[in-house]
Amino acid sequence: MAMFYLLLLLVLVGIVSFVLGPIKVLRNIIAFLGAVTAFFYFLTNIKPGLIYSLNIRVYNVHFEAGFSSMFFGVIITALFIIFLIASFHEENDGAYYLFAYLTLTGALAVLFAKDLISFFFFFETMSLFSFLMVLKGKSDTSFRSAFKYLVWSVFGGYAFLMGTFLKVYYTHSVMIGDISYLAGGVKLLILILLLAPFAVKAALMPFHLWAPDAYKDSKDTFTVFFSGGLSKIGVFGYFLVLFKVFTEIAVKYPYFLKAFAWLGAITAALSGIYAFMQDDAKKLLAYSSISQLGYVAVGFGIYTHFSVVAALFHALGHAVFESLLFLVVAGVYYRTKTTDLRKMGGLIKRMPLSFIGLLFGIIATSGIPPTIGFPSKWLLYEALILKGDLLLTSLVFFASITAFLYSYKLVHGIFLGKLHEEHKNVKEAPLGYAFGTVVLLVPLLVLGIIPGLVIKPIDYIVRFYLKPELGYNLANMNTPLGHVNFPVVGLVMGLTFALSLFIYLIAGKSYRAEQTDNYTATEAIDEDFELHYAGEFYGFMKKAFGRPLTWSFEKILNAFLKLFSFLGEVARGFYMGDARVYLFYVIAFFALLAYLMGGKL
Amino acid sequence: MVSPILVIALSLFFAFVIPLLGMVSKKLPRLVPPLAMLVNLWILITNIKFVSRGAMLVTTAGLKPPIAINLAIDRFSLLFVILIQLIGLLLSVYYLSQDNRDQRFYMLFLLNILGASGIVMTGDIFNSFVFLEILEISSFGLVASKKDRKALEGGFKYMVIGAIGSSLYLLGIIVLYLTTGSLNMAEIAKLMPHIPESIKLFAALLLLAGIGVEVELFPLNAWAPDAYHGAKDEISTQLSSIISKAGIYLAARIFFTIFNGFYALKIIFYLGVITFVIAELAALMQKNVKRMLAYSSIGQMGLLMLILSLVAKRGDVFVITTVILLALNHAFGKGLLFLSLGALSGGNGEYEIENLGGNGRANPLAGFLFTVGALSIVGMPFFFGFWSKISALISLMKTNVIYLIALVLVISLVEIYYYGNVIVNLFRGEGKKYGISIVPAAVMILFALFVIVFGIWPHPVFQIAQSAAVSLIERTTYISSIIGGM
Amino acid sequence: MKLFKFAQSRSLWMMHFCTGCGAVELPPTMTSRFDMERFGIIPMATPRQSDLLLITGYLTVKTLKRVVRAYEQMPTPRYVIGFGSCTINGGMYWDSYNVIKKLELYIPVDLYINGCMPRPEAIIDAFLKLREMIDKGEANAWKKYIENYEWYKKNQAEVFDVEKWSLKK
Amino acid sequence: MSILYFFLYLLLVTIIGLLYMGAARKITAHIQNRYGPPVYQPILDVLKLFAKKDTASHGIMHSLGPVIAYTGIAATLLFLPLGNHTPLLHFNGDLFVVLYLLVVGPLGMALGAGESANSNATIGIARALSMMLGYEIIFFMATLPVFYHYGTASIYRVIQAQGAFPDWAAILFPISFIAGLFALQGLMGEKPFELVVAPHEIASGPMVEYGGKYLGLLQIWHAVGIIVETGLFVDIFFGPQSILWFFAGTFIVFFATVIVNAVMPRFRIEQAVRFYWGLPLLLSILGILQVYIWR
Repeated sequence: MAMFYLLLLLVLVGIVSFVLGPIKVLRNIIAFLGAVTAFFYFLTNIKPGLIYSLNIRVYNVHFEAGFSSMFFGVIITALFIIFLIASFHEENDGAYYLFAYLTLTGALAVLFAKDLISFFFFFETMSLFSFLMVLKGKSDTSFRSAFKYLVWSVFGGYAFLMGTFLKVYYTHSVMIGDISYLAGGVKLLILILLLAPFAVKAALMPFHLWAPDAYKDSKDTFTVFFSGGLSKIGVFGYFLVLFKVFTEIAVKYPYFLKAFAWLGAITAALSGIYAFMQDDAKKLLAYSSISQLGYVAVGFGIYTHFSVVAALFHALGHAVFESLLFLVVAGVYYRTKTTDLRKMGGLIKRMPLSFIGLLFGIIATSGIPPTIGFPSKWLLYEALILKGDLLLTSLVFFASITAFLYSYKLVHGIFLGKLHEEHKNVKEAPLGYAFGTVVLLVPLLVLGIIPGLVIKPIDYIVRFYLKPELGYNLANMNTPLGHVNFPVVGLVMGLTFALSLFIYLIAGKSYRAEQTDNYTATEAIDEDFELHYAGEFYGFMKKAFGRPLTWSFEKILNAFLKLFSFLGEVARGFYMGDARVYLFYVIAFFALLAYLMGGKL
Repeated sequence: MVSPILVIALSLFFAFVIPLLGMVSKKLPRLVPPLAMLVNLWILITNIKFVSRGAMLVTTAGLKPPIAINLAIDRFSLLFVILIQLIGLLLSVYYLSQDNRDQRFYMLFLLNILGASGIVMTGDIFNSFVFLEILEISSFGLVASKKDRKALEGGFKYMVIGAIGSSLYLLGIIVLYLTTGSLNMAEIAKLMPHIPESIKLFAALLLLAGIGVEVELFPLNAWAPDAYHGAKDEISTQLSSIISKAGIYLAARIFFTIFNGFYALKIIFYLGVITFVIAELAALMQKNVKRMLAYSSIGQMGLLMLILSLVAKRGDVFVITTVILLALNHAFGKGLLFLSLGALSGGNGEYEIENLGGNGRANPLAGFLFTVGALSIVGMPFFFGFWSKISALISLMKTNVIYLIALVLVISLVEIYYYGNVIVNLFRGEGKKYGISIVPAAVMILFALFVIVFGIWPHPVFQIAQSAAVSLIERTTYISSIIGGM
Repeated sequence: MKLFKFAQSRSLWMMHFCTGCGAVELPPTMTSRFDMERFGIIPMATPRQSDLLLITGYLTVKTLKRVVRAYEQMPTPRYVIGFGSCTINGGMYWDSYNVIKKLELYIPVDLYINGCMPRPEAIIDAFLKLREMIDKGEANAWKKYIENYEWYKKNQAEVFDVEKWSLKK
Repeated sequence: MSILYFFLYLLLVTIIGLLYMGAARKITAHIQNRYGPPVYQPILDVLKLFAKKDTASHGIMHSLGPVIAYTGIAATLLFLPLGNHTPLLHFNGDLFVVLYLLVVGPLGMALGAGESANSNATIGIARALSMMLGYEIIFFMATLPVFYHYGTASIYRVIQAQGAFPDWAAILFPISFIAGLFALQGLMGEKPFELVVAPHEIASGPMVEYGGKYLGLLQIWHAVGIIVETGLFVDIFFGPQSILWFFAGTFIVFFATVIVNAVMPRFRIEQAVRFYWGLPLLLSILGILQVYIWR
């Protein structure tokens, strides 16, 4: 019952804040309280193994809370609160919050759904309302991207539905259950069909085409939840399908898993490259988000105990640092009204807190200790080498190098470099954003230094399905290959930092130089001189990559669209609007029937 | 009890009263149709409890069938006739708001509803032909009533093809009469086993021609786009929500009750698939929203017919229930779409997408209603369309045509594509603002309410549809209840 | 402290400001024939990194301001060597209308190398002299610049727009 | 106590690294038929730099950049076994810890150089990061077969698993070894890959705005960097060595890079990256195939 109450509560809060639309303050308070209540209700009342089935006469909706749904549910709900608090600074109407709440409802319901039909129902709900959220985005292009997003996610949903019907047809059960005992290749078909929507949600190539635009054009604060939270549904789906629906995949289709891992690695690498080619902060982050989710796919593809642990941990990490980055960029946009890296720069002096947030965000994105990004990367590499797929390992490593490139481009474009004239007197991002930044910084560092805190629950999720190999306690992690003591790593870094700081302090003093006091071949420059090097940042890499950079999945998609429009033209050809031709149709119709039935007449 | 025959009689009476009232005052005629519908609905609703499992027999001229003409009303037909009258009522209320129509229009409208209800209620196959004629001729008039080039063109095409169709339909009836010597559906159905295959087939095809025009089956539906496009928005609503529903009923009645799931249904199956695919693909390429809606409703009818034809494979209650659900969703959703499109385009014939750009933002209510209708038609959750589409897929699965599920889903994606495109364009940029008066708004909201309320709580509709379906499936009961034991 | 002084004198990073023809004498000084790197002297790319400003040749109005800017960008302690007679009295351009005759008026100079051109031996000799001066603690021209800042600015102001070209500290 | 040990250790390695730099200058000078500076010259430079009175700083990040850089390399050093000699922490981290800590240095310098709004600095950083796409991946791929072969990711265990001279990883995996040498040249930032600090082109790139103590910190960062990078290479490929032989090994490797550096011109950046994606990549892939065949 608790789950049903939770969903009901969310829907009601959404409706109330819709009704209170014009009364801003009251609406915001209600919305905020609703989210917080939901969060704590979730934490307190919903326990793993909770079962509830809602009979709407026509159909029985089955709910079940598992460890995985708990894990992802907490992430999603927490991120929702952060998004909500920040979003109060924007100009939003009541409908915006209604849609937001219904999106969250759909997402949580998907986590709880126990049978495929209601899973589909809630998945479609989530897609529909998040589509409306994107539709209410900030720019005029948001319509186009929202449309793209809708079509893609509905495509995924329908693929899922097809898979559902196939499963029901062959196993005579609509519940989420094993299909691996089925004979023949149909189970592979079902597997792929069931995976499709999650590949779309987690933006696995080639299903990622909607993501950059949708992330870019949705409202900045919503992107925090959109990229950090909703993509987790995709990860949850991977887990669901690979472990609950197709239990014996490692035995039956190891090559499918291999392909899946490779797909993930390619996603990580390619979108990493696309990321550092972008000049728009949000688009860059969108690609980086896709790239990070690629690692998750790799983790699932390897399908060993600690690779999956790594994948889930990385999903959590992605939720933390990607949301942090998007939140900071949202705050910057709120102040400077631009996300174009070429138009910003030098904001570190104006928005120090945001800078710190972004700094740690990118450190985690690049997987550098002691942040949350490191343990998952470490585990993933161990798993890869143990699996022995060295080329895949190298590809993943390549992807993680691209992370350095786009991370630095981001931080430099926004915060470093020369401060622009028009940004001379921007202020620090407002309270809502600052709150989110600080809150997200805590797990980012704590879980980076003491990952054991969440490794334990994640291990509970995984060890039920896979033979536990990973040895861990609060501080250490042991794999057959190696061992890391994360607190020590953090400690050493702190220690050496103290040392170098000491050297720095005892050495001679320094003075603060103006930005115009700069080595420009001893040329005197004035304030508005353009020193900021941000456009074409990695321009020379275009030359390095050459033609392959211009290849894209868009072209394949466009070919499909062309095919369909051709068919459409053909179909329209029948209705050319001439009555005589229509008469001819009727006669031809009868001629045909007479011919076909000729034998019988 | 009040005899349902009055439904027909009263409608006729009201239709002839209209011109007289027209002499008295210009305002009066438009009050008549709502009144008539109300009375009819009251009559029908009083009759609901008398319609038990079999068919309720209403004889005329005091003679028993098979000799006499009679109405045979079972739950199935009752459902349809109530649906028709209800939408008729809503539309006639809609007409209240707009004057500058001459009284003949209201006559035609009444006759149209009369024809539809007649088709649904009659138990006599020749009568069904008569009512079909009434229906079609009045529809030609209605379509052409806009009196501009497009409307006349559409009306003309409809008339040409409709005339051919109905004459073939008559031919089919004659064939059946020659072989069975009876015009009573039940009687014919009873004698069906004794008719030689070839004759059966011949008759079935001829009848199919007549019905195919109404239900917009592929080669016979060429009139539809022009007619829908040319006609006024509310007339398009009428075409899609009333006339095609009568066609559906007739198809079910004739091919299931009379021909007993005869394999001519296989032809309908293929035609349905072809219609579905071609129409939806044609809609994909449409830049003109109203034509797009026309194609989409053809496609929906195709889906309906192919689901209906599945009865041949397996006389299943669920399949018929699905047919009814789809019909309801189409009636309300598509009607809503046409009406709100009218509101969005401000009555003037600007249906091009770029002309409509931003109108949804300019007139929020109409935009919202259009969105609701579209989402229901494409079968999004929380709308009635979801349930009808899911049950369509389920009935496809039950009848072991899995590959069709894939087809239907792909085509649904196409639907999402073009409807989504329209919706997105409606809310993009700044558009022209048109006022919308209270009455049409109320009517549209009623349409929308049906879609949303039963989308969230579909159970009652399911129950009704099921009971109706049961009474169609049990054809022996139907026959015996009309002409006693067999 | 002594050690630091030793280090300062032994490692001079040079920024040679090649205004005039004098620059042609530096390549032989750096390369294998004379090899000034023996004395720990290497050319540097930016004034930030260098200790020693080498003014090779005559200065015009146009170049002087840049020299001053470069000089002010160098971290202290910093040394200046005037190279060739042009820096002393304008040399062969003594009567030109836009050549700076006396470098001292604008930036403090630790020592001059006489001649036109001075040979590489002379340059290296100058370096060694500078090294001695640093050891003895005599090379304090940079302190002079800080003490009589206004006076230097005044002289510079007669030649170019000080506001635009000098740095604010 | 152990903290003091760390500091001395760090100091020692820093000085050795500086001496390596001096040696490099000496070697280069001799190749160019000069005497060159005394070997201890870099130490004097560093002392001088730290003695500078007032150096320009463009803000907090600009000042902290070199500090973070030195932090990163020092932390790396503490996790890296020097041949048989193992610091206290070697067992707490393995290859990936070292690899990721190695990145902290460049990142810190990049952040610092970035804040000085100098295009030259930023261009240098952009080059440095792009170069990583070249050599870093090659270095990784070259070392992978070794770790895979000995079935561990811990550098210490890889060292111990190798034996005396004949069964060094360098002998077992010659192809990977060569690829690793290619990568090392870029890792050390020597010519022909000296694109980051290209004094004649972008005025010593990231260091353009750094003088005085900042430059000093960057100098000792580079000094320790030499030891760490060559040391990592020697550890992985030359197996267990006594501390002296270890330094001998590092010096030999370093010597090779210096000689190449002395006689080479410089690539353009995209040429450099493309070079790495050519022959070295092929070699490292061959090395991986080799270890597969061995299994």
